[in-house]
Amino acid sequence: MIALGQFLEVLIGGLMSGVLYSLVALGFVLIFKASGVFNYAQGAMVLLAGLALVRALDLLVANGLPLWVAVILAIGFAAVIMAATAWLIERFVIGPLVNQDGLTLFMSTIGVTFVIEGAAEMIFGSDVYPLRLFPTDAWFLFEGLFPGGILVNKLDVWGALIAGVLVAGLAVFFQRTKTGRALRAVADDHLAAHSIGIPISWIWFVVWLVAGLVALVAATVWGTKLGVQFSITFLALKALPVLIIGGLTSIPGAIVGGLIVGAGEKLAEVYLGPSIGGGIEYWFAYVLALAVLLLRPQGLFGERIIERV
Amino acid sequence: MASIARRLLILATALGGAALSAPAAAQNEQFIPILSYRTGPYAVNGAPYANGVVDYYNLINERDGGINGVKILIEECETGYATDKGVECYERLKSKGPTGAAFINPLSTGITFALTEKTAADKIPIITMGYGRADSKNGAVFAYNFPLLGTYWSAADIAIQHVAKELGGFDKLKGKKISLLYHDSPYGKEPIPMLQVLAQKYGFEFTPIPVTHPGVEQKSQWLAIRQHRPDYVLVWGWGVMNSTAIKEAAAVAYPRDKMIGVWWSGAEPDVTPAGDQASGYKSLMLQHGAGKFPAHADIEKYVYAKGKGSTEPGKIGEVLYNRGITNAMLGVEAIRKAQEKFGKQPLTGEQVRWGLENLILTDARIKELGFEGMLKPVSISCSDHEGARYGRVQQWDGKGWKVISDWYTADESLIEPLVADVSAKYAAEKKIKPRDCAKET
Amino acid sequence: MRAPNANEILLQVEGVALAFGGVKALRDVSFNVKKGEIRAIIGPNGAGKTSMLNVVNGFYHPNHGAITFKGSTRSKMQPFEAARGGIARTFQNVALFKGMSALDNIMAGRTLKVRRGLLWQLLRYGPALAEEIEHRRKVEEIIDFLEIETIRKVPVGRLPYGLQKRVELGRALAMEPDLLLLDEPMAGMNLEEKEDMSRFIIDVNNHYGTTIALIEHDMAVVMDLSDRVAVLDHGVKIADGTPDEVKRSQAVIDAYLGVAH
Amino acid sequence: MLYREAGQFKATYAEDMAIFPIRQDRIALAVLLGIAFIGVPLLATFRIWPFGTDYLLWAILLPFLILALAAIGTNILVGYCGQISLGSGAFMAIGAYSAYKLATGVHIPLAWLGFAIAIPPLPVLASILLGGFMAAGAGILFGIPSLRIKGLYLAVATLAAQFFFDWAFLRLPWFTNYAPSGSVNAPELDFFGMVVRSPVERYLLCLAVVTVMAVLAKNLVRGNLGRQWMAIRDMDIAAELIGIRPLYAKLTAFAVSSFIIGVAGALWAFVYLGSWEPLAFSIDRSLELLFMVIIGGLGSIMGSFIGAAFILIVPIMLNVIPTKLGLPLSTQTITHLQFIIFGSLICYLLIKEPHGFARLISIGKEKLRLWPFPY
Repeated sequence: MIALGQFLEVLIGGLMSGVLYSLVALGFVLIFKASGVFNYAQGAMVLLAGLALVRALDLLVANGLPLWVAVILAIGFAAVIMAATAWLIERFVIGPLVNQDGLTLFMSTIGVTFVIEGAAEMIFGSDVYPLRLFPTDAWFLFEGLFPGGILVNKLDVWGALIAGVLVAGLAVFFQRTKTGRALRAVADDHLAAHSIGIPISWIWFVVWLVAGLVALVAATVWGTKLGVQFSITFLALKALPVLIIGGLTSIPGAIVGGLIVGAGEKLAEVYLGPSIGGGIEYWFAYVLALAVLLLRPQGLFGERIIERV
Repeated sequence: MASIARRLLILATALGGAALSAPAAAQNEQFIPILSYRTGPYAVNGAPYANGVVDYYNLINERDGGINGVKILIEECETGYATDKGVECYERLKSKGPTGAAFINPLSTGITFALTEKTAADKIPIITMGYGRADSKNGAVFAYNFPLLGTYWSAADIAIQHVAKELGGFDKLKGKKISLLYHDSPYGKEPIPMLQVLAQKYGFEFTPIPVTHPGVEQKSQWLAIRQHRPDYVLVWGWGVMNSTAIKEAAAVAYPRDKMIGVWWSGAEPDVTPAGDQASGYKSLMLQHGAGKFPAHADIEKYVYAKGKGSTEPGKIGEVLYNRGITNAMLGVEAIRKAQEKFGKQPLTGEQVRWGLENLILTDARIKELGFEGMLKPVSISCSDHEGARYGRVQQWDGKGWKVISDWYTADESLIEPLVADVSAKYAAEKKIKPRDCAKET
Repeated sequence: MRAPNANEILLQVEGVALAFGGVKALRDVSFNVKKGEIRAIIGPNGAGKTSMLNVVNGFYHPNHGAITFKGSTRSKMQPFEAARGGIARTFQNVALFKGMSALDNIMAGRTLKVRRGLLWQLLRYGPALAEEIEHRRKVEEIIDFLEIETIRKVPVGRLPYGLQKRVELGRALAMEPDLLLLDEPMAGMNLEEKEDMSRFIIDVNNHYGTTIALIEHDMAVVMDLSDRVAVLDHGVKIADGTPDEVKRSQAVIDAYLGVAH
Repeated sequence: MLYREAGQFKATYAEDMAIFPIRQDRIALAVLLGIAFIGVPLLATFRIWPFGTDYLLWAILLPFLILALAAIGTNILVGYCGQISLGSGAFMAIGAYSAYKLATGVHIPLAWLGFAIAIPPLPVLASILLGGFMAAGAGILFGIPSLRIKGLYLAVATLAAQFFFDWAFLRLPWFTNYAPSGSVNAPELDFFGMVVRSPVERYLLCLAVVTVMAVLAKNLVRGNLGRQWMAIRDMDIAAELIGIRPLYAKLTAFAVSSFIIGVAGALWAFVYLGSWEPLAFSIDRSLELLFMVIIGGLGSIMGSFIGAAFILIVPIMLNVIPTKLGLPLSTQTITHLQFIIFGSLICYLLIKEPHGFARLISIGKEKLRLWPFPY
């Protein structure tokens, strides 16, 4: 019974942290889906959004505003910063690079990563800034059934809820709004988007903006978890296997991929780790991704790659 | 190939090539490079430390006009805690100033490992106060390494001493479970051999738990800890890893007062992100803790009042800031000592090395320097490059660090055999003939 | 060499069927190619011509049927095995290596003839260099033959379409194939280019004695060129014979005029 | 000297196939090699400007040479064969740790078989080369997925290699000869009795290795194998139809690339760092190498050198210049600025010339050939 309780605890914890990775992976998927850009800068965008949010929040609270007003204003400020970032990236990097191959675009986003990291830290500071938007303690469930109960972190639950709302919101955006539909059109064919009368640069701006807002949402959760600081950028590397397992173009895939990676790596670390030295979760997620790719080269939910002559 | 180069060199001298080399600048300045990291994942901890170092050198220049009239010239180089950039910085700065670098202080165990051989070849001492390679305590083999005030082996021993005291005696350690949560790098791995020795001696069960750099993801480690239920968790973290460890501990309801961090896991940036959850968390002290002492008053008067301070005045007296000024002070005193022998002029690294190896700071001298209460006496010698191995334990009460223990002294009888063993291996590998410390003066 | 050897069959396609999901691209198609002839397969768009070529050189695996090439029968194989067997081809939409020069593209066609392995190529000395020069000499012959001397060092991505088609033909010739498959060699060309290409095809057949099977959409071009013509429509062979016979076939006329079946 | 090829006729194919068919290029190369092999060591030995200190040799030229070699390896895989790899750092690590194990003696106890594999310590040169072969083996293993996985999916899949080997060398004490800290020391660089110690000697050693391997790599890429790789890169289906086996072409590319990267890794560890830990070969190194080949020029050996120089030197310059100019900026600001400028520079270069410096140079040469006439 203890063993089962512990297993469930690790499994639930893993699934939950997987969803937190999905929050970052979602931003990747949005951009890749619409513009074929593999955006390495997503992690840096989370840092930027988090810094903008927490610095504005601290400033407003220090000036005596009630917390809820300050939070709303600070989120608004961070959203504006993300919009400006999206505009700059579209205008000066992705726009001029249209029609280049995927590798060039990918490398350009690494360039963007450097710029964002440097600028964000220069403007907002490079200290660690605590953010407390959500509770971070834990529930202990089924204490009668399992000794010690099953631990579930409240922040994880919040993260999962937010991810659910986010995915639902994105679904509505893509299905119901004109811009959303245009985004889907552009994903299939750049010329088609032209023909429905929406400028491609506007569409890309919107995509980067939406990805920036997703980064902001991720920043609220991850900022609460870690404190807003440089290390948040490392999340990009944790999100990659999630992305690959789910498929680069699938929003539900990002969530399912997150669940698989989270549960897989935590279970591996706790049950396999001690016998081979521990610290295996980093590569385990990638090996998992590699295994999935060998079975389905386009990821679980990705669009099938068809070859023609 | 060596002989060819040497022959060419002789030829060069014969041809009067020496005349071509630039004449040594006659400036009366002692150059000290500062390898720091104010950006990247570890900036949070690197910056306050560097601020302390810079402020103390400025204090010496502003208050005393230098060390016996020899002005200190500093240049900072950003390493980002990356080994290759550290090496580049070292190469860039090692021969600056009229006499080259007085010593180097990399603030990274990884860079220390990479530079150990180079600094010995360049005859520049490498000061690693409270970090670096533990075996370099043995000055006979590591002539240029100075792991001042405490190595990780000393730290491990002190931590176990404190655990024993809390439990009520060394005999109570038997059968207890002690885990080490460590940064998976040379830094985090250093204490392991010592803890294994201690585990064997006292009969506790020791479990090392690695955390992958930079340490943002520790859920599985803490779930494992929750299931394993160790009596104590030692934390050997740096940067974001420390605060994340405390938060995850809170999440799994592991008592914070059963966690003991090393002295690099016990500063303000390690606890403040965790807020109230950090209350009760303990850490070792590299002798000093937080707080202001007479030296700080001088810094505020001579440096900050003139607008030359490098941080916000509110951060003066934080743990890592204090470590920075302590580190800078030891360097300055070593130069002062060396000046006694080599004259009041800019000195070479080799000369400063002599100063370090013969540095003795008595209580009286420490008081004179304004460090009374921060530091116990230091006495460095050829066979002991550590100079002192004292430590205390402090606890975070939610607002500040409180010293909760008396002074501990690391047990040399345990550490010495390990030092002798590992440093002998290094000497054999590198074909170094250990000096005979009896003949050194 | 223009007279085909009526007795020797180089390629025999027997009852081949191919389906993608529910779409039947080929239904029970049989035909043969005799050694030394120019054989055409024609048909309107979507008749299954390209699929037929893809089956022959192993890119598609047929659901039914067998292919006999140079006496050995098989139902499927990998493309490079077909190449090794002596089948070369060109593509409807030129499939050159865009980042390489015309010369390198054609030199790449010599891959199967290269004997010296990695270590020799690494040294590029003695026998390895001699071999490389020998291949270069062969390739230069082809370049002369196709009259593309002036563009040999130009990256093919920068060449006009007509020249790209020629380079592609050169690459196929460099393989010294027994059977050369040409997929719409004249598609998208103007009249002059078409005439040039026709001349090259006949010259190849004459000069190297290469057996050629070509697909064309445009009937007129093919009729002057080929010895025998097979006609596909909706994946079924509806006629086969000399150009004159085919021209008179009612089924062919219906297919091309679009009469409902 | 005018840059003209008029009057330079090639009588044989061999002449036309030379690496530098134009005489002026050959002269320039000879001058460059002369400076590198004779000029630099002389200046450094006599400590003449700019070699008054070891800085230029130790901190610029040595890492430049080794990283250029690793960039050549990366370029063979990414630039010539079109297989995007983010695992170059791992293959450097394999080269380094294999060489270390071989140079210090290998002992694998196979208790259940009743015997042990024991290899006595090998000479340094043999260790370095065998380190390359071990990397090549690992490259082949991790190259197998490339037969099924393509493009950016493959790139992420290669990260599996990166993170796995990062972990293995950190966690499995056998690789580090049970060093307590996990940091290992290079053996003495003894080459047939000559011990390489000083910066000049280290520089010459690396220069020799890099020159030889660059020439060999150039031979491969302009030979048939190179054409096979490029064919796979440009259109893998068409390549198959002219008889190129994707399995052979891709795996040779992985093997050759990993061999070169492995040797570079061994040099990086033995000659440059002297003492290292897995962090020296992290994902950052992989990205850095990828930048070098893209900025330098995909599919260009010379581009690898230019890219390496650019990526290595520009950040250092950005860091040093403000200090030299005496700008009143804090170290922190300088570093942040360095990030911003470097990132912008990369984006700018990618936009201006997505094919890298190599293409810029060839365009420049074409213009120079016609100069002073516009066309």
